[in-house]
Amino acid sequence: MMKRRAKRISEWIIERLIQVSGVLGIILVLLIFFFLLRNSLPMFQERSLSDLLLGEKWSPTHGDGHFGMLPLLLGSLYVTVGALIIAIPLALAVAIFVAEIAPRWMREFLKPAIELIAAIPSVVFGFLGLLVIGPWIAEHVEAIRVGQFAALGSVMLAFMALPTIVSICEDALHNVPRDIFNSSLALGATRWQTITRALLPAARSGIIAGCLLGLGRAIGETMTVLMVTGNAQVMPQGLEGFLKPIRTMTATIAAEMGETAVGSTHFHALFTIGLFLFIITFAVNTIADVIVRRSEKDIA
Amino acid sequence: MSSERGYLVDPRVTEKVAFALLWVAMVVVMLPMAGIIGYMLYRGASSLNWELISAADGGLYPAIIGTTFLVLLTALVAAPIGVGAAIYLSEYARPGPLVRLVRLAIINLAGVPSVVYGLFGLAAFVILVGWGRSLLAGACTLALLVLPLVISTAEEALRQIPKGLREGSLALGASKWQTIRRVVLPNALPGIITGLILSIARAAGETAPILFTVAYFRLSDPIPNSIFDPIVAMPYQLFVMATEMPEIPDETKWATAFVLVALVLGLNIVATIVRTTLRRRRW
Amino acid sequence: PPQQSADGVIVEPPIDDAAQGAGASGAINQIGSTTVLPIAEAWQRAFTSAHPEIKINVSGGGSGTGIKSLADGTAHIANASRGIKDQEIQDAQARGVEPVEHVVAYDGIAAVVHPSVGVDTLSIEQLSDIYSGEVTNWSQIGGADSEIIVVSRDSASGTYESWKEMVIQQGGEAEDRDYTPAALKQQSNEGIRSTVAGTPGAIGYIGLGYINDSVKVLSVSPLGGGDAVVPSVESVQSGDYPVARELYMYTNGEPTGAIATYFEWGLSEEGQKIVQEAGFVPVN
Amino acid sequence: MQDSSTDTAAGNTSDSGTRQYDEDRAFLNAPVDADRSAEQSIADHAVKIQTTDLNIYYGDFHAIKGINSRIRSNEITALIGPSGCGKSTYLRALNRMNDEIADTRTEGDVLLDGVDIYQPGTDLVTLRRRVGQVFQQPNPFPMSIYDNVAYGPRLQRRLSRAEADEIVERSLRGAALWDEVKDGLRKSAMDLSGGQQQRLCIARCLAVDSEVLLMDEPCSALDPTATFRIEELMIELKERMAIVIVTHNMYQASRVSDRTGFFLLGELIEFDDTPRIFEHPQDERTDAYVRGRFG
Amino acid sequence: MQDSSTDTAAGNTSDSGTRQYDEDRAFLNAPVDADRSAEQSIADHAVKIQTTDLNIYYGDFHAIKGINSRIRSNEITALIGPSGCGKSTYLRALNRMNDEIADTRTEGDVLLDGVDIYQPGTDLVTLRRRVGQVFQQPNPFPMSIYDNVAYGPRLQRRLSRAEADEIVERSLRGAALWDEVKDGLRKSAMDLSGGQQQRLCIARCLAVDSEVLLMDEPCSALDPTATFRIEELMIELKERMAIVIVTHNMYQASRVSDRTGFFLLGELIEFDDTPRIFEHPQDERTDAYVRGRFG
Ligand SMILES: Nc1ncnc2c1ncn2[C@@H]1O[C@H](COP(=O)(O)OP(=O)(O)OP(=O)(O)O)[C@@H](O)[C@H]1O
Ligand SMILES: Nc1ncnc2c1ncn2[C@@H]1O[C@H](COP(=O)(O)OP(=O)(O)OP(=O)(O)O)[C@@H](O)[C@H]1O
Ligand SMILES: [Mg+2]
Ligand SMILES: [Mg+2]
Repeated sequence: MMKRRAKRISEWIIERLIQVSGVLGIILVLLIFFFLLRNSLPMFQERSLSDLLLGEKWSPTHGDGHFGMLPLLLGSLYVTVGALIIAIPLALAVAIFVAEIAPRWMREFLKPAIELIAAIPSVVFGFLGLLVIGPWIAEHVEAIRVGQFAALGSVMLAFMALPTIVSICEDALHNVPRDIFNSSLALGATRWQTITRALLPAARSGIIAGCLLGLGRAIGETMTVLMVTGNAQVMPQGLEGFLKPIRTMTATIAAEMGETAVGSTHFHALFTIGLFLFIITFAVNTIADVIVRRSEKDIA
Repeated sequence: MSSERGYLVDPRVTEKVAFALLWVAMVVVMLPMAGIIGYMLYRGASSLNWELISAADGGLYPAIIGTTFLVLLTALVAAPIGVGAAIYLSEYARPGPLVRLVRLAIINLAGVPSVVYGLFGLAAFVILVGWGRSLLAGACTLALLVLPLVISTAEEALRQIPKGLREGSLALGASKWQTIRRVVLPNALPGIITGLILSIARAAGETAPILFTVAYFRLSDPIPNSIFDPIVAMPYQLFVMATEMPEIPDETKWATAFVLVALVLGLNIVATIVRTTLRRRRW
Repeated sequence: PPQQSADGVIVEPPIDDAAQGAGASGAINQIGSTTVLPIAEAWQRAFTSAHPEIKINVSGGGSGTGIKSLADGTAHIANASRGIKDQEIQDAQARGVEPVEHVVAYDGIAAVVHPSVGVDTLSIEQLSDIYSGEVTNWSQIGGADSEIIVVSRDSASGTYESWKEMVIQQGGEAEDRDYTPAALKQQSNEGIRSTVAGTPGAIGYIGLGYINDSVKVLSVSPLGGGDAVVPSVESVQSGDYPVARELYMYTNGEPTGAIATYFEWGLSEEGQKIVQEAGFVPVN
Repeated sequence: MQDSSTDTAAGNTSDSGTRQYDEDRAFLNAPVDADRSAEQSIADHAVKIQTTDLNIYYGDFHAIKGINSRIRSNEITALIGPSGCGKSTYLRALNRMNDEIADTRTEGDVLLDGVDIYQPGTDLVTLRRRVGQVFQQPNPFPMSIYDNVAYGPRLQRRLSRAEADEIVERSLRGAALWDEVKDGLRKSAMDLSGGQQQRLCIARCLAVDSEVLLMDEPCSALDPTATFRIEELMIELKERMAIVIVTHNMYQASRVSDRTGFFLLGELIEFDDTPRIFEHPQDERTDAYVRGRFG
Repeated sequence: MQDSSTDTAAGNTSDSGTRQYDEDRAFLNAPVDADRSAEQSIADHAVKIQTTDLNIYYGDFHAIKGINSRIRSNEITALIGPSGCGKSTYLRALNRMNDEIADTRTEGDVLLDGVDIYQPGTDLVTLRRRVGQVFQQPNPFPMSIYDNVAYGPRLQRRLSRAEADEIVERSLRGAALWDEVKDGLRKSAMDLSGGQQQRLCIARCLAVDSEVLLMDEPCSALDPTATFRIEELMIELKERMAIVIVTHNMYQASRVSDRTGFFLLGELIEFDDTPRIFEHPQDERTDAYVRGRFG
């Protein structure tokens, strides 16, 4: 009797622990947010939000420090948009290829191969960009004098985001009921017509979600951009900006955190960048999740 | 009659062109990818020799040791929490706003940039808790980073266990926890382990989160004596070599990159094999 | 005697009298400037082979990281290529740490350009113009018509600060001047050297020890005019070369025990010889 | 555009339809069966599809075993048989939808208007336009009702607005769905009820003027009312096409079909006029099956 | 350990079983039904389970509608009815397995030996040990045969080797599986045939001495021989427990059961002695269903 009661109590404890770890996810998100906020609040006391977001000069150690984050925001935007412009069409093409066109043996090889690419550490991409690709481009392309520029970051990021987008889009295509594919064929559509007119519309939400998650991945990527984009905190100008060095938010944190004194304005400024990054990716991921959920409902 | 076909090009021709373009896209993606990875493997493998690996000073040995300790401790921290959360989600949680919120949180955790994890680890573990740059601080930071991965793979493994087994156990008078411990968990173990291997691979390759929390460049004694020691980690080593260290020969850099990639890809391949061989079980 | 370390673990220091000798594992953690890193590394190698009982861990990360780690007790020695800031001293003192400065070497910072640049000599003022973005074409200062590509260290380095103070702000003459935002940022001397070497029209600055044939070294004339001086160990030691600075290591209070032994050795002839081999200028 | 169009639409279809077929057949790399039009004008119940020694394999599994059969125009042919006997496989052989399943092998001939659809070079696109299929689960595309119906014709050519309107209305009327949806053509097809979705799928087939309609258990997901509507529809539609329906519901088979085929383990045991199959089957296995289900 | 144990085992079970129950009932927060043992000794066919106005909802869906029924000891009760009528739901209400499904709501009473199992504080573990269940798909745990059988008892207490051996043998004999598996008790249960697996699942229930055995279409996955073995077994087992079986097979229901309940759309239309249900049903719906299936 006693033994049984002891067992009950230990079970009760275990089940409580499981519940706690279940909701730990929520707690963690809040904790991260809290720590970022706590460490960036002093920044907001010193500078107004518009100074931070719209200021065009980032030079934390000059005088009182200039903490305009616009160049960094634009830097992230350039690199990310560039990456998506490259990655999305290619990823869609690859997803369609893998889902509908590749012969079976090839599909069975391609899917894991693409997943493996996703596993390669970003520092390795940065290493390759810095040591091999960048110098090669600077040497062979007339318009580019320094092998560290925004578009190189975009290309590297595109390849890194590609697997994420491919695998989600491929799933989305794959989850479209086979009947829809077949009934389109039965109406006399070619396979390509079926893909573009029936399959893609049906998989639309999944595809959009995949692109959003790719976007999240690209914005948050750190080591690669730190190593290959040259890190000049300029305001990028027009299309030419892609061929010039640029500095992203993530790279700024990684490069400068080592220099700052704990508790200095600069330290808080870097946390503020982290806070903005967190908010941006939170929004992107939440939207993507809502869309995925809607697409699951659509298909069901 | 031909006017009835309002399309300039026969759809069959369009199809051929489109498919050809898809093949081209495929090649455009895969070829440079394969090329550059191949080049790296070639450079790395040809630079690699036993001396380079085993040398405590200037070799890869400290980084290999450090990364090993780091990822093992990471898995140790992440596993109970992650598996616990997965058990909660698959066995206890009833659908509702709370679960919805938990899932949203996990999805967002998966999307938080790794450098932000680094900031969090710096603020929370290094400074606030006062662990300093240490194995423990780094492992905790990485554990948070891989937590969503552990949770989702473990949950998937748990969901693969047929409902019939749970009901069979419950109908024999097992409590919920007994059912989980004796029937569900043992059978989900391979899937859970797969997830842990993938998490280890991920943790092994991450640089940004350990930048401020654990990594050192050169240690007299690469084997940490306690979890409060700093360690040398391979991705950080590679980063420093590429950007900060002048005199290190290219061979060492390539070899480091090679070992890192081989380690990460190797773990992934092992995980895939574990998953595919163990998935073929009959219930 | 047993000692309570920051994390509350009782540890037995490996060396007698090591009042502030070590972390939990009994090793000396040394962290900070990447400029000082080669010295620290070379010292570590030589010193630990002579004193195998003393463990030293060395890492880069930047001057700020080093001082921060000293303040929070996780490093015993902070390497810095710039002087400690007031804010940092306050922060350390608030945590009961009293930073003590040790000059371990001198360093000359050389301006280097791509070999194709037709300019051999620049004044501090001219360098200042270039780095603050006033001058953007070599033709403006007597070179060929070619855009100047400015390369600098990243702001996580003491060298970045030193160059700004001594060159861009002309030692205080032009306090409001700052780096042009267009400057390419590199994580290391080597990064600057290879970027400059590979980019026609580029200019950068690197420590004396990093000079090699791939780049052209400029002679620099001091503020207010005077003869241009080629950077070298001698010209730095003699004080003729205008862009030179001290390299520091900081400890918590006056060093004792193992750390004292380490400094004694490092500042001895043997240690300073290693400094010179690493491409820096010895203090004596 | 008004009510009268139901009749004219039906009239139009069979006229223009015939012309259309001849043209399309040019895509089948085979000589046109010269006799056909003469033949068709003589007998309403001309053979539309004929299979000779049809064998189908899934890998090693022999699913369809030497089937000889004739499907006639203007008739409804019902296929019955226990689960797994090969009804769906046979049906899909008639418009080569089996090609979409990896690892299938088909032997023997399937003649559509006398031309073998399995000969190399056959254009699947044209074939499937002529032999339409309605699936077991209603499967509208996730787009508007209008776009669903216009989908097929638009595959061929760019439609003017007026043309598309006309086709959509005609097809929806033909599928007895027009009155229910005419006020919400832009609504998503996913919001229709099951029965409405199934009729929409039929309308989709009508819009491409197919000559044969294959229906694989089209009513299994539907309630009795919806089933009844679709049975009515089939009887209406057979005036202008051949219909083949797979069903598990004996009542349905006996209600709507003119001829019935009984499949067992991949063989076509008996294929005859519906009343004979249900009242005086020749084969005892047919007898057992048909009785078992009737009770 | 030898042959003789079949008899003794059966004897033991009912003895020690009774004692065990009293103890366990302490966990049901309810007064022990004082009359029970007296009652049981008088009437072999005592009411074991009684439901009063049982209503079950899946969310908004009303799956079980006001069912009043009695399940008696030492009888086999068969539940029949068309698919989706609520048989499984009713069955699962008897050991509260519905609790495992999110979003269910149960109203009304279910009395087990006179005690309401739905009253708050009821101990599910004890309840389910008393009311065992065998599922449609045999679901042995992926462990050895031996461990499968010992699983239930081991949940309660640590068994000595000898005890475990004894329970395993007794249960396997009880489930008529002993002879087939006695030489390979350490083999994985997954390697048994479907029929053997199903009997193993029954043995698992016997090992925990359950008083009621719920079987939800236990033979639907089995071939005729295995089905026959299990029917034999049920008839043997009813000597010491109440058995409730859901089946789609009318022959099976009429062969093995003493009483039969006919469900339709969540209602219990008729519940009577089996011969009456199949020969003279009172309700015409029962009649139609029973005849339809017999043919
Ligand atoms: N893709 C496939 N691969 C392998 N075997 C298949 C495949 N599809 C069907 N079969 C097998 O071929 C046989 C005939 O299948 P088919 O779908 O034609 O049966 P059916 O008569 O339509 O049955 P139902 O009434 O259940 O729909 C079955 O035994 C089935 O198991
Ligand atoms: N988890 C559930 N959620 C919602 N509705 C359910 C659930 N399980 C069953 N139902 C519904 O409750 C009704 C009764 O289901 P139940 O499983 O009891 O039927 P059954 O008589 O056992 O049928 P079968 O003979 O097919 O097993 C059905 O209409 C079913 O759709
Ligand atoms: Mg079928
Ligand atoms: Mg059921």
